[in-house]
Amino acid sequence: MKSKARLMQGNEACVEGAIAAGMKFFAGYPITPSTEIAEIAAEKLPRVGGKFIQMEDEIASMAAVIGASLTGSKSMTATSGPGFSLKQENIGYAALAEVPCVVVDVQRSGPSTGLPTSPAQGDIMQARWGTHGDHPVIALTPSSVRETFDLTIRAFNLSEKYRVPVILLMDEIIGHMRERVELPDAFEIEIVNRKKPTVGRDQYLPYKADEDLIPPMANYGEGYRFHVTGLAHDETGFPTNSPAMADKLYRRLMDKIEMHKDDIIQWEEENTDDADVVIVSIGGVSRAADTAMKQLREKGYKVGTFRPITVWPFPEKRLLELASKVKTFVVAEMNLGQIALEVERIIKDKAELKKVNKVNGEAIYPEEIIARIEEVL
Amino acid sequence: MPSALVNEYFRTNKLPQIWCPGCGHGIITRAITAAIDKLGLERDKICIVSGIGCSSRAPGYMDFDTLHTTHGRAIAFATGVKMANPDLKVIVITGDGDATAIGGNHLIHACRRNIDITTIVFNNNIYGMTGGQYSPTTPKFDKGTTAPYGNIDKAFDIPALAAAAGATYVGRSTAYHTQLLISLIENGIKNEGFSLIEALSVCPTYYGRKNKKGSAVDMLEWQKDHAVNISAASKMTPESLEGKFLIGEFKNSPEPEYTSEYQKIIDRLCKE
Amino acid sequence: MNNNETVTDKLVVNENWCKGCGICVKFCPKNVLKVENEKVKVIDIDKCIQCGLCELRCPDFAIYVRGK
Amino acid sequence: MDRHEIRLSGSGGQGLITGGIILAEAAILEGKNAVQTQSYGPEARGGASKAEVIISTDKIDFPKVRDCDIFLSLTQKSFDQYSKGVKENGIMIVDESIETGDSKIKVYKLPIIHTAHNVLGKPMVTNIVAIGVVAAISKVVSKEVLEEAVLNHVPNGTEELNKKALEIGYSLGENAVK
Repeated sequence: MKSKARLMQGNEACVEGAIAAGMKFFAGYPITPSTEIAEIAAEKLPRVGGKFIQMEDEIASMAAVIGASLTGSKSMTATSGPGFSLKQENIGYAALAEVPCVVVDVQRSGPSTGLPTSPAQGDIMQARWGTHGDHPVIALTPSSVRETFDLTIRAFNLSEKYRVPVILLMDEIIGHMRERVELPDAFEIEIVNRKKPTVGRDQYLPYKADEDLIPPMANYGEGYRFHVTGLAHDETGFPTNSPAMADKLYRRLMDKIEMHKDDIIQWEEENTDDADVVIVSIGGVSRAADTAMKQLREKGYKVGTFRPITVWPFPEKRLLELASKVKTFVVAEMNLGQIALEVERIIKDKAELKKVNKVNGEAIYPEEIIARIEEVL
Repeated sequence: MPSALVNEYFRTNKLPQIWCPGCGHGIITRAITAAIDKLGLERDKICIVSGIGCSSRAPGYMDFDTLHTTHGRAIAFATGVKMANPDLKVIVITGDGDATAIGGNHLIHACRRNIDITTIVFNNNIYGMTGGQYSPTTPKFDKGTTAPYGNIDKAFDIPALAAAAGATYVGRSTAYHTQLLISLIENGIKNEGFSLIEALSVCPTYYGRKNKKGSAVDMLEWQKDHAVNISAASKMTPESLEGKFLIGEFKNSPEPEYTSEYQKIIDRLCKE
Repeated sequence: MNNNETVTDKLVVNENWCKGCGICVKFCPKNVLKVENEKVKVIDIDKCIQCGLCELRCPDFAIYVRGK
Repeated sequence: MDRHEIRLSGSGGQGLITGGIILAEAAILEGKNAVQTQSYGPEARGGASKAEVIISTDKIDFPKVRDCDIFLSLTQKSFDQYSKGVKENGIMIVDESIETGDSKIKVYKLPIIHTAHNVLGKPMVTNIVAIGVVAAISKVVSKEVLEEAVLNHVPNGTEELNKKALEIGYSLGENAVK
């Protein structure tokens, strides 16, 4: 049998994953370094009966994705820093109206136009708090081409399951890198679809949640004739000014993610059992962290790595466990300390925190992490 | 017991509506349902989408699949709905500010694509929901709360804008000329492509009061007295058209529709 | 709602929904209606020809012609 | 562990990014791991551009070249910008037009551009000639799999031209190491 191994770019793996997950609609607007996602989606989607549209701007792309999802189509958009900023209002809409969708952000340097083609990880906090108000969100960060494929599928599955926008937070390194991958066959892939109503139109309350805090979702065009709004609404889906109803809604939206944290949160760690120092990183930086850890281990230093795969919600519980035995966490990231802020909040004074930050448009090299750790040890 | 039409197409438990006394939006909303009724469209295959503003509250009262979105973005949301499920008849209800200020870009591009969406612009010449600021259709030198010394912006001619951008069906009527409005909406929905109908509304509360236009009744009378149907206008002298505005069907020139064209690509590729 | 409804052979008025704008009164060709205490009232139903202009222009869906 | 870090540099439009992709793909066809990265944006369309390839029998963590084993340069500008970081026991393969100055590193100076432009008469195959040279000198991938990878990436109707370009490039490299 011929090997299934292929050379594939991260951005391409994202589209392959999306199609494997059942994506049937993509709306986007060109922006480096995410553009290949739109290009490849444009080529592949009509071949599987799906739809691609290049909208007039980023805002429209996000809006179209929500509209399409309401008809039952699994929908995605992809962008980068400035475009991610523009999408934020409608990401908030998707969070409030509980419309499943996947938003890919291939991070680049910023703020503003910044260094358009250079890697960065400056959107960690934007992914969490980019839109106004309290809202639920899930963000996943791949660190290889194969993981980009897997996490794109997972992004769709989580968004369908929890009726929440899921952000696939890539970075330029992973998006543009090509490497060897072997993709699984379709039968090996788990696909999750949104929960449908089991009652007819007369009984259907579009925002009445089940015990899992997730309401079943009808599609437009099926005869449910329901209303969707970005205003605070009650279980019927219609606007309400009732403080009690608004409070109930906002708390449920946050709680539905909190309640299912264990299902949502994933991380990877290596050599943490005996580690004095643990490098915390995500995405492209984790590749440098792995190299640094291996080289330091060769020198006899007890160094491990901790990589949040789900960055929002953050793998808080596990990090806290590690904090009880690790002396120092070294947070390496291509920004001036966004993950570090979260790590600091979690570990408090249980362990020491050191940072490796880079914002000059270049990748963090293993040597820079090694140098920082050698200062500590 | 409401009328048969209202009973059939409205969520009567949500009525009375929130609009001010004499607001023209109710007349236009009813006209849309009258057009849908005349066409005998399949009820569950209609999706009504709106943005933000007074007019955008209309879908909440209408018993279809309804989508009340973000300010200016109704047409962009509607584009996703229509692309993903072309079996749906998609109708956008929007206001002058929603459609031509914050949503202007989406409007012109939907016109350009000729996607099968019927957009009805409830034009009341003002931002009503936020309390009377001047909009892109506030007549020059008229006042708004943000134009206390008179508006120096030139107003958009929305149908001309839509026609130039590529909409294949374009018309204008008023809250007063309700029968014409109903027939324009009917024809707009029938047009397989992007249709825009400007429905001149009246806002007695903000625009009217600020500009001394009198009551809702006075404002409707003004519409009656100043509107000239385009079919009659060609026979009139420029002098007699002075100070008047045109209503009627301005453009009806079908062209290939966007989602059908995309379907052709899918069909071609799936045959390969 | 029913207790605030005026039902005649020709017209129905729902006072609950009426906001008293007077549009129907003004454009009724036969002067069948008037506004009283911010609500529309039928004052001369005999003159009503059921033309439906009141229903067509009522922004509040508060008046309509029966049997049409 | 067998590991090679390769940097291909030149000016935008010379096709070196495709060249890097072909090299990486050839390595995968041989059952090895490979990672390819590149410079993006305006510099990829003019100025100095680079593509990097790491080929290893092991897992590749950090994807960028740190200790360059094989450096290719087709323009003076790209040589000046990207030749730093080549290992002392590494090799540099440069177009004959390039002034390399004094270097402890082994340099192969070859008529790559001339061969594509004048011998083959097609500037568009410069990259294929170049990777033929790189493969012949470095032996990072075999000629056979490289040809397979080339054919996977060239436009229909240009297969023979590209095979010939690869053949000539490979001979150029083989003769240089003799």
